[in-house]
Amino acid sequence: MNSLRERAFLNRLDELRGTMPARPHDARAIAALAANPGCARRAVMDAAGVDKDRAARHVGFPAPFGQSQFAITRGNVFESLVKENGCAELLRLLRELLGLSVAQVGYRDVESVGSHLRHSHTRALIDRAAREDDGTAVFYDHPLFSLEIAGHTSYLEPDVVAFQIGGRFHIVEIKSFGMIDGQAEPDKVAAAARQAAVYVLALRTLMADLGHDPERVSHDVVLVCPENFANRPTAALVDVRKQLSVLGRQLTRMTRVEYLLEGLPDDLTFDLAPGEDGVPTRSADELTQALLQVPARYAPDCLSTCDMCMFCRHEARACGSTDLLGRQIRDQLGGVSGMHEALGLAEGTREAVEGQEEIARLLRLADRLREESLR
Amino acid sequence: MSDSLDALERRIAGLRAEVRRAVKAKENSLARSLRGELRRAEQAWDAAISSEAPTPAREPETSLLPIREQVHQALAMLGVPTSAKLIVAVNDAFFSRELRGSQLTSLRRDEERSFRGDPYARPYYLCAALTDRLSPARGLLADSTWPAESRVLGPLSPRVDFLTSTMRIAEHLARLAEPPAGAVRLLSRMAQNIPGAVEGFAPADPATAIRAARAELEVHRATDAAQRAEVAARATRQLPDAERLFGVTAMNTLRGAC
Amino acid sequence: MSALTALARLRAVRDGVAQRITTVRHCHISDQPLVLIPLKLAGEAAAPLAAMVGTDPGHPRLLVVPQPRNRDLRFAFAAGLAEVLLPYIEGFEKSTETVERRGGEPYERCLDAPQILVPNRSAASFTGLLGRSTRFRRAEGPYPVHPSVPLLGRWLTYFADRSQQPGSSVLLAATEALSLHWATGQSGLEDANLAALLGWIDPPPGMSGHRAAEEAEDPLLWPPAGPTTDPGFDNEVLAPAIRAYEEAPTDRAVDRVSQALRTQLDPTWRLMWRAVDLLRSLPEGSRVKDRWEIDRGSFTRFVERIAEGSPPQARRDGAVGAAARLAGLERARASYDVQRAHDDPLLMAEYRLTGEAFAGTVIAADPEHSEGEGRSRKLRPLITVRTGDPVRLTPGTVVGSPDRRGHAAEIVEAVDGEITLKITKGMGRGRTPAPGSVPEPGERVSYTSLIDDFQSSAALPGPEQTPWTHGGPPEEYEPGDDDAQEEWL
Amino acid sequence: MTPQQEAAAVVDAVLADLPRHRGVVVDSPPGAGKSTLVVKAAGHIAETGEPLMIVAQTNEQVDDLVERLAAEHPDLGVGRLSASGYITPGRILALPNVSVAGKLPDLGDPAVVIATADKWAWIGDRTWPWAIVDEAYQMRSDKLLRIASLFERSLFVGDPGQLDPFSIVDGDRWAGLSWDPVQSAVSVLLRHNPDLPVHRLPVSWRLPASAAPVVSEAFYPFTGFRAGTGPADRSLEFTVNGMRTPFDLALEEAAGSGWALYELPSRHTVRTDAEAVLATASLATRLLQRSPVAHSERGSHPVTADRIAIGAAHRDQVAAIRAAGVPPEITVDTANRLQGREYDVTIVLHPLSGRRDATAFHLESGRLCVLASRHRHACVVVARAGIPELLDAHPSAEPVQLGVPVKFPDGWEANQAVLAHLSKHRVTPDD
Repeated sequence: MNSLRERAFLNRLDELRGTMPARPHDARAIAALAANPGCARRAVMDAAGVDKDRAARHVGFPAPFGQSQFAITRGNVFESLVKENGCAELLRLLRELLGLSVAQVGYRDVESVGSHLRHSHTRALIDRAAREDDGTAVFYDHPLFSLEIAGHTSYLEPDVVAFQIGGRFHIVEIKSFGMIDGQAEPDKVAAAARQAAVYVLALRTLMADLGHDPERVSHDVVLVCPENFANRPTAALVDVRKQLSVLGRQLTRMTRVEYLLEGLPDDLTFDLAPGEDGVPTRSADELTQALLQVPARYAPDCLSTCDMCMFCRHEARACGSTDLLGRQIRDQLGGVSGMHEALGLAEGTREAVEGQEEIARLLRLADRLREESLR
Repeated sequence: MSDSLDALERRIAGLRAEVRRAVKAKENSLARSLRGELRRAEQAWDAAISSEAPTPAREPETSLLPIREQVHQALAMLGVPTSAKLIVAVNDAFFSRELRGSQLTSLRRDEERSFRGDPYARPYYLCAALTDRLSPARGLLADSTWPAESRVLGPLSPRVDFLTSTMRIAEHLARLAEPPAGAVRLLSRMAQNIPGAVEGFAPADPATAIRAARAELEVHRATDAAQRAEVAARATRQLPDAERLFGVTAMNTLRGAC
Repeated sequence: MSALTALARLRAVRDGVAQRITTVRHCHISDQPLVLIPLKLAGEAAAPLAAMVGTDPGHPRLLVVPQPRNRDLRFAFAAGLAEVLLPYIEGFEKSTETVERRGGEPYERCLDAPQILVPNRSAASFTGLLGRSTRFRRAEGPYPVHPSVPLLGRWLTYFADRSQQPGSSVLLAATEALSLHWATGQSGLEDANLAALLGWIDPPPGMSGHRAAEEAEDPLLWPPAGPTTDPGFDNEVLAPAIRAYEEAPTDRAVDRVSQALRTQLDPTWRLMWRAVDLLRSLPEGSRVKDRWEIDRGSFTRFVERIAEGSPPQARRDGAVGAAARLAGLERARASYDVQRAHDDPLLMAEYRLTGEAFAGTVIAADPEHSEGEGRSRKLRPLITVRTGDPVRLTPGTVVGSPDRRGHAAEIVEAVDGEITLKITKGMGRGRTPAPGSVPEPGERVSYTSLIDDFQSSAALPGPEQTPWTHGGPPEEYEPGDDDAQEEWL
Repeated sequence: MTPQQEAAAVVDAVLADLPRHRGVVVDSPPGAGKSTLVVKAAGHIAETGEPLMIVAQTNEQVDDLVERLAAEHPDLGVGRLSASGYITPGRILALPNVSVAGKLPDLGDPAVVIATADKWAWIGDRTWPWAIVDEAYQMRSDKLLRIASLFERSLFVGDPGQLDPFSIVDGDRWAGLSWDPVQSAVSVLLRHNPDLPVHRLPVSWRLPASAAPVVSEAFYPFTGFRAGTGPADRSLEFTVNGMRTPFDLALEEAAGSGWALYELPSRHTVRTDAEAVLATASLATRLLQRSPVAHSERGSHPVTADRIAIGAAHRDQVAAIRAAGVPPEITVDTANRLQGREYDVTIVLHPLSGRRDATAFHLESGRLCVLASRHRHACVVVARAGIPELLDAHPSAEPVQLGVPVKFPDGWEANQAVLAHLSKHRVTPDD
């Protein structure tokens, strides 16, 4: 993209977002970009940095997500357990897992410099560590990374520790779900791997920026979890190469959101500017209409990944889309996207248009067999 | 159960639902006021049920020693900057005193206020440990009477201090005729993170733990001492008295500004 | 997921009520099932919070852990659960039957077996985790527990393991059992919500399934069926109650926690029994009994295993154990699929749709047809069937019929909706076919290539003979102190 | 080094390693001379005078090997063990030095005994000093467990890029275990014996120069291979002129460049998309009508129906293509069943054609690898437009299991790579 076009594109995104500041992307949000990349509504809102949670609430479809304070507390307690006493537990694990030598125990808490300096301090520390092979510090706690996303710099504040061994950097991701007899819930590990990949990418970008070989950041991240049912931490290496390549694809895709904007009305905006009472000044109806301008690609999986899910589900139901029932059903129905249409074809009350002959035949047969078997 | 109790329970259930609805809609002020009402209703229920079947209230045992004395005692035993969590654990394990982590959160601030109001009026202050940027290290408490080198941190110091405190705990334990079970557990947990200090889940033997900790300590001691000396010298040179004890906090005022 | 199920879901959306996708019930429902609804503390792998359990819809037992982070309280909970579960299981151990078998010693088999019903798959997995966290405990030594706890652990592990066996009914997840028989107007993902699923299947009078399901998604109206509780409930109700218990562990504080948890469990308890009634109302498929018999056999073997004092189940399968289990699962999967299709014309319709089965009318029969000469002469009756189904079976394919057990045939020719078959099995040993064994013209028949032609696989080596390719013989399991001391916090 | 020398060097290294290790693994990309190696190694071992057992996965594979062994080593006694129900094909019955029996003692005492893994599992109480396991990557590790005690040393040969073994049941329970029974025999073997030598055959004799780099980059990104022949060594010629129909154009493109993408307009369809099925079948019919002749380093021969295969992902697609009218001698089959086979020309119904969403099944790299690597001369792929968009919209949220090595190549990337190449050889019905 040339710079003039890029500026126009970024301006357009700013207009879409309206007067609210861009919602920063944290690692979780970046990792979630891959959840449903075919959805234009989500892609546009994400690229523009719109607060989807707020938008969904304003139009009357709040996301059903919530976090239990027990889970939050558990997460915090476990993380501090891993890091307490100069990362004593972490040292034990890395000595077992990666053969960290006894001499390598250095620890630097980047956060202790105050957040405004954290990013430059992280840069300086990583640069020094990359230069001096036997840098005194091994662990860098609370580093602050940045990543460019659709023209905006997002700052990432991982709770992770970066550490180096033998000139290679690793990301340590601490999670409080249990690793029981060597296995953890695959969905949770996958989510952790996607997040860790964001940090690996950010650290690689930083290394490249500093003129070091980005490959010195390992694609093996160290996942630390409680062992079995106890609090005692245990660790496993997770290879995030696949997650890294997916992430790379999605970030490239973000800049291609441009073509999604073509054909959208010029005055389209998802502005959520609040009035004095903190409630957005625009009417919910207006925002709804604006949202509907960008097509969504709802799938039931969205119910666990996207803030807009209830809104889009409602839309899918209202317009009778087979998306409501899931990808598999949609797949079974070949090209037919409407529920009434599919039923009409099955029951013979609707003529198949060109290209529908086969699915119509199949559905008619299914309908006949069903009736016959239920008789 | 009386009618009023029934009504109260219905009211509590109703209020709980309303609170959850408000929280879900992120209507925070409404949720706050509803929560207030809910607590009042719950107290009323408590009161009502107490009048029906009074139960003697149990008061948790409290130590007579002021909190800062208790903390000081633990610090004196360990001799290195220590986190609130470990102070609580040591207190619990060796002195069977129930200290809570939350009681320690404002301790450092109170001490600093006292010091600034009337410097050196107390024989000791519970102060901060300083990072190499001379800011207070998060969550660590130290004793103002310690030499400057013990109150500052280099990159190796967290490990060195951990090994030192493990040794101190083991030494203390070895001196006791009947070591309290909690203290043995504390030492075992710490020793598990030191190579060769303990086997599997077995209870740690103080002598073995000391030997292992000392062995690893030898690896780090010289470098750590040099790094600490450098930071300590800088602190002594650059900082006024209060900052030397409590760290340079100017940056904190900038926090959140960006 | 077939076009047939897709169609049923579309109808469910239009009609506002779930549609049947089977004509019979394919799982066993006991006369006296035990319903178990476990709850766990959010953020923990397997910290039990509460359970509602029992066999009498009117009298559930509520077990509560007032402070789930307290180890002793957790084991007290486990002992409480054992108090309900173990007597229920033992009730089935006493009455047995003697089973004769060809070429082997007769053996004893329990006349009936326990059946545990949990709300959903997560609850079944949680049951397994609860088993894992209790079966290695010991009644003596460090951290002793009540002797019933390790036994409970082994049983919970047994049930959770067994529930992965296709066709087994000893532990059923209600949402799975219901979804097996009904298609709703929502996605499979949303069907995992028991209240929503039942809302579609059996909506309250005057309410559409869709409306009922939507209501069921409001955790204030319908608390989640667990094992995870609603975060709003955790933050606003449970956390203050647990904190109160922390500050003063009085009976009243326990009551407060119990009362809070009861509000979360009661609705699910009622849903579970509604699910039982709905499933009972379906006629049972003819092979359900056979599969329950296998379950009874499995139960009996585990009872014996415990009686013999064998060690608790290993943490993970060894090489030989894993291969054996895989073979068993594959065997069960294949025959479960076949049996269900043969039991149920609606499921058979799925195969007719894909051309792997057909139904039609016999238009010609040659019952005396034979092949070969002299001594090798074999009776091979021929029939021709006319069907409107899109048959995709090629000549030579071996087929069976759901209408006649033990009957086998081979496709000779399939042209223009007329299929000629050669019957190869099931017509008796005489020179002419046994009466009724060959379908007659005019008779309605169905055939499918889906047949239970399982061939048993060769024996596996003993674990002590595990070859070098698989790591060699494993070390023998010795229960050690480490197992018992493994923290449970 | 010439390709011949390069390949020979690897074979020599393999044979030299055999007596030194308990196991030797040879990775063989498509058409890299796996069977040749097996036959050669068999001869090599037989020379020592010690008995050898050979394990293959299917009866066809066993028969193919028996045939080749008998041809290459006419003096070698070969025993073919078979299960009940196996009907010995004529090509085996005709071989003089081959005996066939259901039980070991009935075979006499041949130098080489060969059977499927399933059959071997029933043989007990004898051990062989040597074994060769063919198609070892397609063999499930639980099968190896049943037969591993039969031999002392073994050569494992197979293609790591093809379809992994699978199970009809969920294998999550064993995820991460080094002996996971649903993993391939080779991965379990190597996890327990990481020091065993792994060789790689570097040259594909089957794939032409037009295909080897494409397949190598897409499916063997870390362990590439090259074609044994140059671009000039192979050509496909039509002896009957075409009529410049789109089918003709596609076939000519394939004949000229080794690849063609016959692209139908974008549309979401049922699996047995009639238009695509018809196009696939018509291309095959048209191909035969054009009386193709293949010229190669082995000389020239007419490409007859038995040298042509049609591949698809699902069985119902196979049935539909059959039903659409394909000459019966042409092989029409699923990727699973085309593994290890070789043809002059293949026509492939792309697994993602007409789909709106892809599943792990359709994205599995091994599936596309099998379909795109069966041909000696040319491959025609039939697909609806829109696959790049489908890939673009594909959500990636695959669960991750601890201790399970990440498998490469990634199906998504492999599909992209193949499509990118095919797009240069596109023919549409409107052309």
